[in-house]
Amino acid sequence: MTADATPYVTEDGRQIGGVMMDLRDITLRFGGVEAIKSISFDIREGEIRAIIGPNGAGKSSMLNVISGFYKPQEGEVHFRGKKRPPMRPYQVARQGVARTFQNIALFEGMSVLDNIMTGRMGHIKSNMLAQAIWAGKAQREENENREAVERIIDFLEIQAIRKTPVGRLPYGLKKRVELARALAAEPDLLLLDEPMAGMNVEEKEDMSRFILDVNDEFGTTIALIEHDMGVVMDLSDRVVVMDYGRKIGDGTPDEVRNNQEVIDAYLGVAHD
Amino acid sequence: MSADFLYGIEVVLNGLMAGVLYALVALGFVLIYKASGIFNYAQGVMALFSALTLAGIMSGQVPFAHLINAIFGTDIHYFGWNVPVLAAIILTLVVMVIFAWCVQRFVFRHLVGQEPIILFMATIGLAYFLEGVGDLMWGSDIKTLAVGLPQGGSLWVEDATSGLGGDDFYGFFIDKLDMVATVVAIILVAGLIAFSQYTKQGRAMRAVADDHQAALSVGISLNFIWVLVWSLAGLVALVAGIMWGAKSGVQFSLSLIALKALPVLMLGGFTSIPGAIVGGLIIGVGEKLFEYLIGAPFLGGATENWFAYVLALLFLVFRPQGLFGERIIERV
Amino acid sequence: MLYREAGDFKTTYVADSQTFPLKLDRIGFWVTMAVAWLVIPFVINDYWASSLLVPFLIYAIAAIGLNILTGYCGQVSLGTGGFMAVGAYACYKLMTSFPDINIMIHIVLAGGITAIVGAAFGLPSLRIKGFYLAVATLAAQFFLVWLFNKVAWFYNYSASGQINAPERLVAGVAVTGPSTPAWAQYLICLFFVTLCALIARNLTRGTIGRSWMAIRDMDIAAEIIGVNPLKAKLTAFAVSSFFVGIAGALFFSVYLGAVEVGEVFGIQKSFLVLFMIIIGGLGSIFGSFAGAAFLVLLPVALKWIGVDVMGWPTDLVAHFQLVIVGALIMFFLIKEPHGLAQLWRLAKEKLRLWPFPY
Amino acid sequence: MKMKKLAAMALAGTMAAAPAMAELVIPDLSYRTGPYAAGGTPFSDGYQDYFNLLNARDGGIGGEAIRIVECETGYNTEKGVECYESTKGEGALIYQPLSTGITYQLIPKATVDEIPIHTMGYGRTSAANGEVFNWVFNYPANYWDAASVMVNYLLDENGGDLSGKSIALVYHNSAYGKEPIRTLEELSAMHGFELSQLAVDHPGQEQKSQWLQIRRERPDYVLMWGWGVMNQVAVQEAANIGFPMENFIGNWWAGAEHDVTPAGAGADGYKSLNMNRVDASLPVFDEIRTLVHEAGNAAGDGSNMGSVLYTRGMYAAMLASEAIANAQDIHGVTDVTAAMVRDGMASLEITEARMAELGMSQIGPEFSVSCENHGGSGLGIVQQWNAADGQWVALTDYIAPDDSVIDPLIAADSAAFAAENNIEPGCL
Repeated sequence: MTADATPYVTEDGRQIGGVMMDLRDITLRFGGVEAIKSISFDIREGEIRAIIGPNGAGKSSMLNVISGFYKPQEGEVHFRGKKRPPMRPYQVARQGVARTFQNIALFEGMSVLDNIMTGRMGHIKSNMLAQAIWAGKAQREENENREAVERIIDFLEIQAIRKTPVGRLPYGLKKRVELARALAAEPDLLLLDEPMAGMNVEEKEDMSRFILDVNDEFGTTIALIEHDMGVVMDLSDRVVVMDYGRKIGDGTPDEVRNNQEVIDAYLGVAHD
Repeated sequence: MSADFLYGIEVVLNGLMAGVLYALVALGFVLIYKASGIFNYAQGVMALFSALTLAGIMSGQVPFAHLINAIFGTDIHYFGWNVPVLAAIILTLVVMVIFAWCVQRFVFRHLVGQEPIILFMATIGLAYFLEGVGDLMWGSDIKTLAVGLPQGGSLWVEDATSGLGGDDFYGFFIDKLDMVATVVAIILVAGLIAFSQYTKQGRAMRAVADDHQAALSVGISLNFIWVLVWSLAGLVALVAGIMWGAKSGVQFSLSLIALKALPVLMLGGFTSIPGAIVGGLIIGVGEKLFEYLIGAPFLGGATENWFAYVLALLFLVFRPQGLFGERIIERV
Repeated sequence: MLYREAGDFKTTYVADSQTFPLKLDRIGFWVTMAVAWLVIPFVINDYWASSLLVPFLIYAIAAIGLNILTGYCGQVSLGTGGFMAVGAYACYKLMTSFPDINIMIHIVLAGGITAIVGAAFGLPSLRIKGFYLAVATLAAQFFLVWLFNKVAWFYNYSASGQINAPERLVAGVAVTGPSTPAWAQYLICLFFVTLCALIARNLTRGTIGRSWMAIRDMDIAAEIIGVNPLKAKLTAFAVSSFFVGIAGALFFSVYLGAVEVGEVFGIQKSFLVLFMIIIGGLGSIFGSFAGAAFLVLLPVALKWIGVDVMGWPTDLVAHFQLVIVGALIMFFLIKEPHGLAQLWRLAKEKLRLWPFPY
Repeated sequence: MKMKKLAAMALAGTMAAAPAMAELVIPDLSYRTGPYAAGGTPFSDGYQDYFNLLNARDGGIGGEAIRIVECETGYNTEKGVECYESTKGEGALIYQPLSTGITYQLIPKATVDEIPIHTMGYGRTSAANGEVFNWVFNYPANYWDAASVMVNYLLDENGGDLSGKSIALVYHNSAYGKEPIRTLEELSAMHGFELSQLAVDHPGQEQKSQWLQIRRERPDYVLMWGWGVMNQVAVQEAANIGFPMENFIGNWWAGAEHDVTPAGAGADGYKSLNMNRVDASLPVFDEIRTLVHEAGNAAGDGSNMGSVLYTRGMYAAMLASEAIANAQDIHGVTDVTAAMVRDGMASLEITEARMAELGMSQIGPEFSVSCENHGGSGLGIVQQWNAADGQWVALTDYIAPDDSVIDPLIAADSAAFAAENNIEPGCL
């Protein structure tokens, strides 16, 4: 099914392009434990791709492979048609891959504004000397970045907490700030690791709206892990299902919903 | 066998003995760090303070004599009695337990749940405080510790081994004090292990080290455990203070032995008792052997202080989890 | 309501990211600068210069340097003494090798040399973290001191092994050597403090500062969102060592004039500067000043009270000094664990509300 | 009530601190705390007690009362500078900095401020050249003298011939410890003994490597330039390896009671240099006991009277007071200034007759100071520790150093200093 990668337009008018990221036969081991067993799937430009599966299925590990934090023992990652050489995570990030984390990984000692500004690390050109003097180019650049960040702050409706230290924020807002930080990078591919975990229904609705808006307005490709099936089915264009490190399903929400293996995994049929 | 080779072995043997002494100091750090996550900068000063107290009690010194004399114009210095060694050691331990209780009651009880760096800083304050109190209580002159430890090279070992080499070889030199220190260290470690395995308090201590919350939830009093570990650290400090003080007399510089323990901790890890022992031995042998083979002949000597750290550093660069640490898997 | 922020609006991002967003703070800052630059030089005497202000200013530079590394980038270092020694010996070699070049340039170059050495010793930080790194930096401390003591080239083969700062002039006035007037000593240190604080402030509020703080708060996440940890850590080591090196150069050339490495730049110095930033406040430029003031001025003040006012024996006062400093450290921590800078912030917050607490 | 008492104390304190007219101000930069307190306390006690004795017995010097200003340095250079700056304004007449680090600080400062410094057997050796160091005096002897005196003593022990002998130098790895190396190298070439050097890093608690090396190489003699805890550990380790203690000689900062007592009986026979004789029966001690201690004016607790460093401190005070008296004679005024005291020091003459008159016969060598020579005669005695009696026993009379070796070294080093600092050598 990955072979067919012709661009098309969805019902709601979004543009889905060709394959942006292609993961081929990824295998990841920790010591003797195989966390991911020879998994292949692709992510297409402009789509919302969901990865689902029970706890311990290897979903977060998969995101970590995509963002370059884990190095798979086998398999290849192709990004924009080219095989990705071994890279440090920050280099991956600078190629236009941004993400959020399952257990919020904000910089607790910094203000909301500074956290989001950190997301723009890849957009800074001025060198250290210029920054030390704080005039001319460095300051201009700082202001441009600040304007970009302010747009995101407006977009996510967190103007009031700009200067607040992140440590003092409630959980839901932290999740939103983390999204803002990822967006600040203006990524092509946005990875969201359980963006709605621990949220109430209203917060989930807000977050879903933000995700759709991001995809819609900026044309950002999104890959997300989520447990709430309703959300996943509503949001995503295609879904990958993982269980015990294997891929057990891949397709549109409807296809996945009717996949027997997926049903077994979720109903807890015993493994042999 | 050539004399040079035999002397090399002698250096290794003495390095091992020195390593035991380093490990003794490191042990105190490990005990506290394991149970409470506090990097206790004051451990060296505790060794000094406990040894000062022991020497002071033994010679019947009046505590705070100088202060009392300055305020009241009196001229008192000694009670005029000598306390036997064993009684003095027990009294010193009582003082160290009181000290542990005070530390817990007045300082760390108010700092529960703070970041490690803040706890570390509190121990800096504690070190200043204790150093000042030690000086005020017992004065700053050098005290001789006559606890009856043997000194000097073991003639028996020397005679028994002098035939191994040629005329240039005089037999192995092993300091009797070092031998005693080794035995004491073994007893101490065995005792600590037995204590933590077979007593209720010891098991509670280990539970706390594993998980504060879980320990609390099964009804272990953290306060009690922390007083206990600080007391044990006081005991270890006293032993280290006696062993080092036997060599140099009890004096201010005793607090600097903490510096000898730091590379050991790096190597062995802050949370592992076997790590402290093995780390101590590796550092002891490593620095002595380097001085013997390279430092003294080629670099002008006095290389031990920095080489201990460089050795630990090199080790960590290749094995960041330390000697007995488990492989670190990073997660986000 | 003397101290307030209501009505103090910002209309540009430049104004919003300035050092002192509040008007009253700005006024306070400029008054302090005016006093420091325009009043003190005219009233300073030898005692105030050599016993209090010059050491305070130099320690403040070192503390700013270490605070960048430890407070902003989260890399605990105990090599400060060794790096100060690099600055001092670099300055000495430059002073004696190129006597015609202005000492100010030598001091900056000494900082640059220290930055290179510091970055080299920062390499293990890529593998080693936390307290383990702190102990690893001790390797730098002990090795550097041993090196400067051992290799005679560093002290120009002098019989004593000490290095002595020859007299050097800036604008016709001696700033090193024995005949330096107190005000010149003070002003050159003040110049470098101002410069360093400014640079530190600019770096920490900009991109590079954010990358340091990101590494400090969560290094793995920082790398995943695009912070290059190698660059962030090494620049932190380099910038930190640059300041520490300047502090060492000033410590030797302007303040003491003669230095023996083991005694002046020993491990005690590393600990002292670390204590300063912890007590002052990690991650705060103001805290670096507060911590330096606390540990330089408090002992002198206590001594003055004990010996000159109360007339107690000097040794008792010295012992009490330790007890009081130690007790104060613990007391402050229990009251406010984040250092004097945080205490100051809280005091200001109280002031904002004063006299109506609700 | 409490407040009142404190205020009264504070008031009394300020009044006492206010400078009274016409008194001789002598700062005492003591170190009664820190790692070297055991050495600093007795020295300071002796230094102060002697001035207190002069106040009590003679009403000061030449009728002017002496005021001692004690300042605690903890042997720390920065605190020493603070002490200097805080005391010099009170009209300080002479400084005894007592630490190598502080000495190097004060040499340029005091030269500019025109206050004489007396560094008795420590500090900068080439300060013996008075033409370069006008304000610095290091009589009666310096480190290079000490090295030479040791070798001369050994020569004497060996019938004037040291060729083929091996001598090891165990030294504190610092500027202080490295002082004798150049002199010993010269002497080794001259007398044909083999010199090996063993550095001990600060603080010196762990010396196993060095003493195992000594045990392997079995040098005939071990000389030591030690300080602080290094001394106690070295004596202990030497005893441990069974090195013959009578062949182990420390310099004069490694030869006090507290350096040997921790090693107990093992230290018996250990030798050290001294620049002053230790003799508890000197009449001056009786006077101090009755006029100072019993009057309640003792600087310390009185327990260390007559000890090596107490005696040395008292000796230093005697040299200072003699210089002040000399200055009063020269200038014909009793209320002398620091510059006048310098003149008094530059023409000081210490004779046996004068020492006997002061109740401290033979305490130091006879010597005279001149404008050119600030170093005195450089004589030293060798003393030996008797552990059973707990006493240092003088073994020799004052031994002279080999000036033909030392003088050129001093000339070279002081010339280098003069060149570096643009000093035109000459008398004031």
